[in-house]
Amino acid sequence: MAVMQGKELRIVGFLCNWCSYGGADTAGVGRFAQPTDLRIVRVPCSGRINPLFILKALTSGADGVLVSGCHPRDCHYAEGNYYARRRLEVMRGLLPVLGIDPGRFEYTWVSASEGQRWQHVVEEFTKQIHALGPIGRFPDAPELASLGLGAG
Amino acid sequence: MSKAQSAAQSAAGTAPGKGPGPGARPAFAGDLPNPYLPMPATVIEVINESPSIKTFRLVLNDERAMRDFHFEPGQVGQLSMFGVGESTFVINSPPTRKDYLQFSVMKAGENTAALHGLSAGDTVGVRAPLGNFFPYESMKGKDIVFIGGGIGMAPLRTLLLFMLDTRKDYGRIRLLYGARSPQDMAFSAELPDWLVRGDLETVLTIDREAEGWEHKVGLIPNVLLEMAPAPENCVAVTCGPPIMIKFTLQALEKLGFAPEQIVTTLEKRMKCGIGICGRCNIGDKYVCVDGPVFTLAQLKGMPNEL
Amino acid sequence: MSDRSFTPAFISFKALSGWLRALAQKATVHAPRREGRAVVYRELGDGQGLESFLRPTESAKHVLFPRSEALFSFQRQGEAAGAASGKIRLQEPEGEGPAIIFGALSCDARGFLSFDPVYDGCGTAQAVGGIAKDPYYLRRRANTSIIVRACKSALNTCFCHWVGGGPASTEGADLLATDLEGGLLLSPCSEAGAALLEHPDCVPALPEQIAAAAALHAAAERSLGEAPPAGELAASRAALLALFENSEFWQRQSAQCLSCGACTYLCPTCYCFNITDESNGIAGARLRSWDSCMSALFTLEASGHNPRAAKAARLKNRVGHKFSYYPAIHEGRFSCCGCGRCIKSCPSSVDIRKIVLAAIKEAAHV
Amino acid sequence: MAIEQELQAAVKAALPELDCIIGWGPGPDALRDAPLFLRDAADADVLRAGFFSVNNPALFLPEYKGRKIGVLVKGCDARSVGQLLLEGLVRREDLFVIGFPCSGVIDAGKAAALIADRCEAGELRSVREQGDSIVLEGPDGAFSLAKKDVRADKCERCLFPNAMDADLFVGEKRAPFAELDEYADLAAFEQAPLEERMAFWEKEMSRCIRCYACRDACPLCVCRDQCVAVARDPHWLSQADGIRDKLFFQIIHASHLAGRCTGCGECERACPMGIPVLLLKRALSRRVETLFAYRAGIDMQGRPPLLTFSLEEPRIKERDW
Amino acid sequence: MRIGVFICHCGSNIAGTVDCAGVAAQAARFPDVAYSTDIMYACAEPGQDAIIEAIREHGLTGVVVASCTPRMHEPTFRRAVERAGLNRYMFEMANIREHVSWIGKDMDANTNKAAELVRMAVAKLRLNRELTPKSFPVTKRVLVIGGGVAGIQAALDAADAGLEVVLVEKEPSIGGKMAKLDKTFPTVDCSSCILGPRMVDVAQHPKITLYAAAEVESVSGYVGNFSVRIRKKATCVDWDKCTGCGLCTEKCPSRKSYDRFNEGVGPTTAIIIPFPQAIPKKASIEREFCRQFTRGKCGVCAKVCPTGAIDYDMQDSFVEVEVGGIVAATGYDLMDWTVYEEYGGGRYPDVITSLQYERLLSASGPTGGHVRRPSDGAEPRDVVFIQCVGSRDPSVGRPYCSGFCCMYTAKQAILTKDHIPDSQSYVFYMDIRSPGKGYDEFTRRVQEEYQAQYIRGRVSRIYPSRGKLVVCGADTLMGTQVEVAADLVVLAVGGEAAHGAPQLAEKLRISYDQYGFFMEGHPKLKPVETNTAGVFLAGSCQGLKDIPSSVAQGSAAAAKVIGLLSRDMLESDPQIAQVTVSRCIGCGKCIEVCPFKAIQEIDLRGQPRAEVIETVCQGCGVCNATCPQGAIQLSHFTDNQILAEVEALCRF
Repeated sequence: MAVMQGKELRIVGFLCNWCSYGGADTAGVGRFAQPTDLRIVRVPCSGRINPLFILKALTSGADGVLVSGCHPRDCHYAEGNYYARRRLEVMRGLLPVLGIDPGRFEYTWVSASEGQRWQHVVEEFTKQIHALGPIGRFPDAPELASLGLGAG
Repeated sequence: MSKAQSAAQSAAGTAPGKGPGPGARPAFAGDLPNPYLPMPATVIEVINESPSIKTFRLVLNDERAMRDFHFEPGQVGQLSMFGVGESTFVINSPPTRKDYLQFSVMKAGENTAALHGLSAGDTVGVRAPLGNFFPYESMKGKDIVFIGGGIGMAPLRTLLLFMLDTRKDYGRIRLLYGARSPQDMAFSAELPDWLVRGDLETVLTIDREAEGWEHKVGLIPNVLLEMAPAPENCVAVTCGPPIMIKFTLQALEKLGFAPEQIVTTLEKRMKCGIGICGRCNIGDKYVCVDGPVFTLAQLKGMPNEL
Repeated sequence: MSDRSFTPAFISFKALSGWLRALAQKATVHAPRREGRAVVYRELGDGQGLESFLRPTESAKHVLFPRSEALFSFQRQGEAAGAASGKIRLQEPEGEGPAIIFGALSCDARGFLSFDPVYDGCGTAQAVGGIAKDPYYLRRRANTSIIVRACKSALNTCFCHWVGGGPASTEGADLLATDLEGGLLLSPCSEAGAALLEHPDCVPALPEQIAAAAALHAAAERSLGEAPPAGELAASRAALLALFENSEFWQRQSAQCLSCGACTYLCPTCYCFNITDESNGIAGARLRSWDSCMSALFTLEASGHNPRAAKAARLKNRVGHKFSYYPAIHEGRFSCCGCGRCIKSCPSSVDIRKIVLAAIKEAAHV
Repeated sequence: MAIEQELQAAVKAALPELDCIIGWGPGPDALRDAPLFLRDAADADVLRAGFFSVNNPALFLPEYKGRKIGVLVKGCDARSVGQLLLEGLVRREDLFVIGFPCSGVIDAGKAAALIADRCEAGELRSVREQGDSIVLEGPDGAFSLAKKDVRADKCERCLFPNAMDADLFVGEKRAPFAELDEYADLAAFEQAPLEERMAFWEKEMSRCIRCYACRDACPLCVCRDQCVAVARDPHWLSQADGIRDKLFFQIIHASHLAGRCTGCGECERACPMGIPVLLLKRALSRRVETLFAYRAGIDMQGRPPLLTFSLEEPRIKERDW
Repeated sequence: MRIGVFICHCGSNIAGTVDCAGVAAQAARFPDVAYSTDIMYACAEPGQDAIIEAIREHGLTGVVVASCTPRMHEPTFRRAVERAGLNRYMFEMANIREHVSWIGKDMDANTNKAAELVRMAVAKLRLNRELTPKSFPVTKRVLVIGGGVAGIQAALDAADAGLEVVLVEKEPSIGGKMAKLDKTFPTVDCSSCILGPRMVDVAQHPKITLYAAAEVESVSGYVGNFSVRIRKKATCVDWDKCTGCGLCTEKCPSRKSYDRFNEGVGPTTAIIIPFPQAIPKKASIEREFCRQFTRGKCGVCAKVCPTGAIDYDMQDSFVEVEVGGIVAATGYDLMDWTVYEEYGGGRYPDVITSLQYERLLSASGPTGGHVRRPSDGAEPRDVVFIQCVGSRDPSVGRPYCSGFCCMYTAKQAILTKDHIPDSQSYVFYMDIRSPGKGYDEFTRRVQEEYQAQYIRGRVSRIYPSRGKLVVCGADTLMGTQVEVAADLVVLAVGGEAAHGAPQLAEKLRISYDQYGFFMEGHPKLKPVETNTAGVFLAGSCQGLKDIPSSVAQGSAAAAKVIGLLSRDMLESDPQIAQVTVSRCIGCGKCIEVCPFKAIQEIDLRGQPRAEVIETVCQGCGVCNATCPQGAIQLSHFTDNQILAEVEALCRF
């Protein structure tokens, strides 16, 4: 969907259900005001996040992608975030070679109790993405782009 | 070049590779019908046949197209879920009953799963009719044995109902229909009628004993050998899963049926349905245009790649 | 086809780009260009760099048969536009304008002759629903002129002469260009080709230029190795059928095959395609895209059954199609133009010539 | 060449115990050998192993799982074998590995560019090795090229020219070529502005014909027929002819090889359109090396780093929010 | 598919900053949406009824509710759609309250964002599949970890309800912190008199198996079927033989051992029975003090033991138990107060903790209940109590209130007067927190009846001077500096999470907060549940609390377990991984990464393939992210579903 012109950029968040999604809820319950750019995709665990989702988002028109999971040791599934940490960290290495600013992707850990931390992360990351501006695009096939099925 | 011309040339034994010459190319008329364009249709009824099979009754949205729609028993159509894809199914209502077009769909892949999500009133696309059909003209005056397994009953239903609608043209008509279990039996609403009507002899069978089952228990080929239809002046029409077909053909040959007396319909992965896209071939035959109906005699003349 | 004979013209290399740019006013001109390690067809830019002969890595088939195209788009309409019960509008894409392929190889032009009968519906001749023609291909086919540039010499992967072609074959061509000193000899092969020469820089060719071209053609012909006798090669039709169940033979032939699609996608005669839908739930398109018979998914049925699950079966079908099944229903013509791209670009050096000859030999042996 | 003859003898000796031996034989044109599947002793006479033996025979091994086969390997091929073993995709007891010292292989594309003004590669009648040079027989006579000018880049970077873990090693082991910064090219590439890097891929991928030779030539692409490239569930890619989807396949390929790619370069060599697809994989290999000090196909004790984890990751510097 | 979309106003909670009707209008044009409306309170009965009615009226096959967080009402709405005849998984939520209306005031941006979240939910729902839970049998046994008062209560309640109970206590005796207390507030009744009988009940209950001096080593399995490995620490005494006669403790020559039970107030022997009412009443050797271990020879206890129970070679041993539910009741520990330099940092012997003071007050303590200060054994006259030591103090990372210090300090001031009638107590406090039943009256009594002097202010310094400790502080009510020359200073040291709590949390796969306290499922609605099914919390491990609250929570946790294990079969969550066998290549990567060993290799016509063990899979999806070809998919969170959400946002 098109972003609000001039107001927002497209930021996609992938949050684990148990910690970070709860942390974002806690931030909401606490009425911790945040920028409106972020859209959150709920996944059970940060370990569920195939790093390719991040690249899919970034090549489909997302200007930034934020991943958040349980703090190391706190994973609801014991180990998911450890795998996530490695995979996300490795995948970030692909961004510069593709010509995507690595600052467009960050990952962090926020627990269900850390509403304020979540607010801080969202503010910082949104600021960071606005500083980078809209992302460059790899062109889509004309047969899709002409139908509005292209990226962005 | 016309078909006649090319045939003539072929007969004259053109050297391999000698083509039509410089600059030659097929003609193009601007108003060429587009064979890839489905006709929008509306689902009027959905029948749950079994946990994995649903039957859909469709009406083409264009009234004239529906009225003029002509097909033969055994021909197939491609059902489109727009945005998902197309798959091929036999039109299993007979041409003699044209209130709707009926397709039975077994859930197997992406498109069939999407089709199973349809409710009455929903829109689908139809490209039909495609392929050849049962040689019912040459079956006139003969006895017919239908042998259907599982979802393979669908194409047989078309011909069966067609023959029942033109009953006087045929001799004795028998049906052997088998499924794994009573729940897997499609067209269950019609079975009581088939079992009692006087112009059809119906035998039902399931693979394994089940509670409340009053019919045969046993694999189709074995039950067929028990039934022992006489091959004289008889045509066997069979369709079902590959393993059943294999043993049914053996059983029929054992009973004395000649390959010319055995008719079956094949299934292949199809995309275009008009003999171009290249995937449904068995040797030089394309199941989508040269089939899906073949006699065993024809199959024996083709490479063994089913 | 016209019986009229055409007058060859000559264009100097200096004037070449101007002529092509003039042609580009009326049609989209595709011409070879070196990019990285490959030579690809691109839409004509400034027309420079075309003085020297380039052998394209890919065939020109994508001009008539794009790697992917929308067969139609669809749009759900009305109040509850999203609902499955909503009305749906289908729209066919608008056809492109005329096109010219400049610098095609003679084998490329002949490649389309394999497409023609299939896309013109000959394959559906027996179908009861009537002959189904492919309007997308046929529209472009009628709209496209092909300027063949004669090969100066053959590569060791070339075998056009096995299958009825040659370095300067005019089959399927509208215009034959031959590299001479200082320019190209342009010999029209069709009305459409002759029309392309209506340009002040296309001057009537001199007899010695025509003779020189003929000599070059002959030299190029000679640079091709010995072809097996035509009769022997025709035995492939029966041989491949005879070997259909010889799995050991096909396993040996396919051992080094990677099952990739380089051969089929570079091939000027491979015409198979896939149809897939893309959609956002409201609007979408049905796409026709190249597919390869070397892919296991090509024949995978929804039930999980796959008649050609093994790569040996797939290679057998590819070779069989080109040298047996296609000829059986298309007047004995092979679905191969001998361009050798499948050999030259095969990452694993599979050589279809060897396979066909081995099949003929093996079948004769049995 | 002496080594070749020794290898032919070794192959003949080993063949009776084996289903077949995978090596190299004459190819369809002079600049490359073709994979050769030896079944009879007679096949051994055409066996080749040298500067033109480019194909990585490790590619074929998983197909033969459960059958005892022999395989000739260069140093880089041996790394692929090692990684396949580590991942349990082939079994050591099924293999008879024959190693030999590799002094690099040709990059046919480099050679083609160097000889472009004389002839095309397909016009060469023959080519042979002569010390540090190769001698080529063209339509207009013979000429020679220095090996170092036509050697594949991966060979210049190679630190493991001698096949490791071979059951039989024929010939003298040799030292790697002068060491250089393995990732200097990548670092240089990343000096360009972001837009240029994006434009680079846009241009390169525009040639892609989606033949998937890159994938099918990769010895570690083990999904084979089940690749997501054309799958609908999961539906990662459309079949449309767009840069985005074509590039995304390369991203998928690179991601699936992260921590597994041995840098054999077959993906890039196989590409008929000459797209430099190895670069993406090397970007991830560099990352894996930096973060986990892990080299695929060398580190036979550890686990592929993305299939495991440690509680503390000393080399991962997480962002401090 | 026919989707119904319901945009909840949540009163003005959402409607205040989101144009709900506008979102509903937009949603009507989303794919497969057949019906769309806004609704005042979706979760209330009329709201749920409206959804059910719409499903029936419009033939809906899937429902999206845009309202609060799915962590709140997803189960509610799933039940609602189920009542209407849909599969409960044909439902999705868009969180437009916590993630939209509550965090921003821009109506346009919020409305747009809400619509996009609905669009995502619709995109996902279109790919939802009906899921059916599988049933599996449960083990009707419960593990209680921690034998403090909360654990004891939970164990007894569960056992009385007929469940088998395994109680694990790391100390040689149960009793926990409460066993160390002299009296309890606000009744000032004897702590061991009320706890003692409950401890005996534990020992004698036929349904309870007690493992003291034991710890949980590892936990595997899942709700209804946990496997627990318990480490029984080597006590060097064979408890089957030990009669608890105490002869060994009398004869032990090593008399300088640290007395853990008595908080180090006096020394003890190396072989101990922690206290006279210990359950089990068995001796154990503390190796770091035992001469047999420190010097290599002694053997006195072995010689005197009448039953030959001493075994110096004893090793830790393990038992495996199968349980259906787990109650964590691991209590708390005191924070290390010596970080406070102003209180002497631990250098002054007469600055002690409140728990040490309990032991001095206790008749069974090392001083026999006579209050004697540690430095010289003298009876103190002026006693200063300092509150909030390590509570409500962000500077030491303890910003929270420990909750019980105000009350026990008041109790200790009363007891001081009872023990030493001519004594004077001074209490430095920040605020008096006494919200419990009878609590505030109690704190008044200590000031009014017992003349304890309450000084509102912080102590800035303590220094010794002529046999006394001079306590300097501010009286913030009077606005003056105060100096008290004290004989004894008692610090009301705050509690912290029990040492080792995070490690246990990791074994139990439950969350803990930044201080190490275990996270409850919901702060209000699930105070004893955790986010891991089958694991419950009781007592201070969840957050500091006093005895009545701990007991109440112990009972509550027991009730939850009893409820859980009252069923013969449990239903497994069907949101688990599924293998498409035809696409699996048997590479085994999923098996390697599964944290639960929930995937096994099977043989399919000679080829290896992966198979998910349905009841073991917990649905994390690590396998899904690992499988290169995506042959293993996490139901309800498939690749295609997540891709659909991403594409709905980014592409369409």
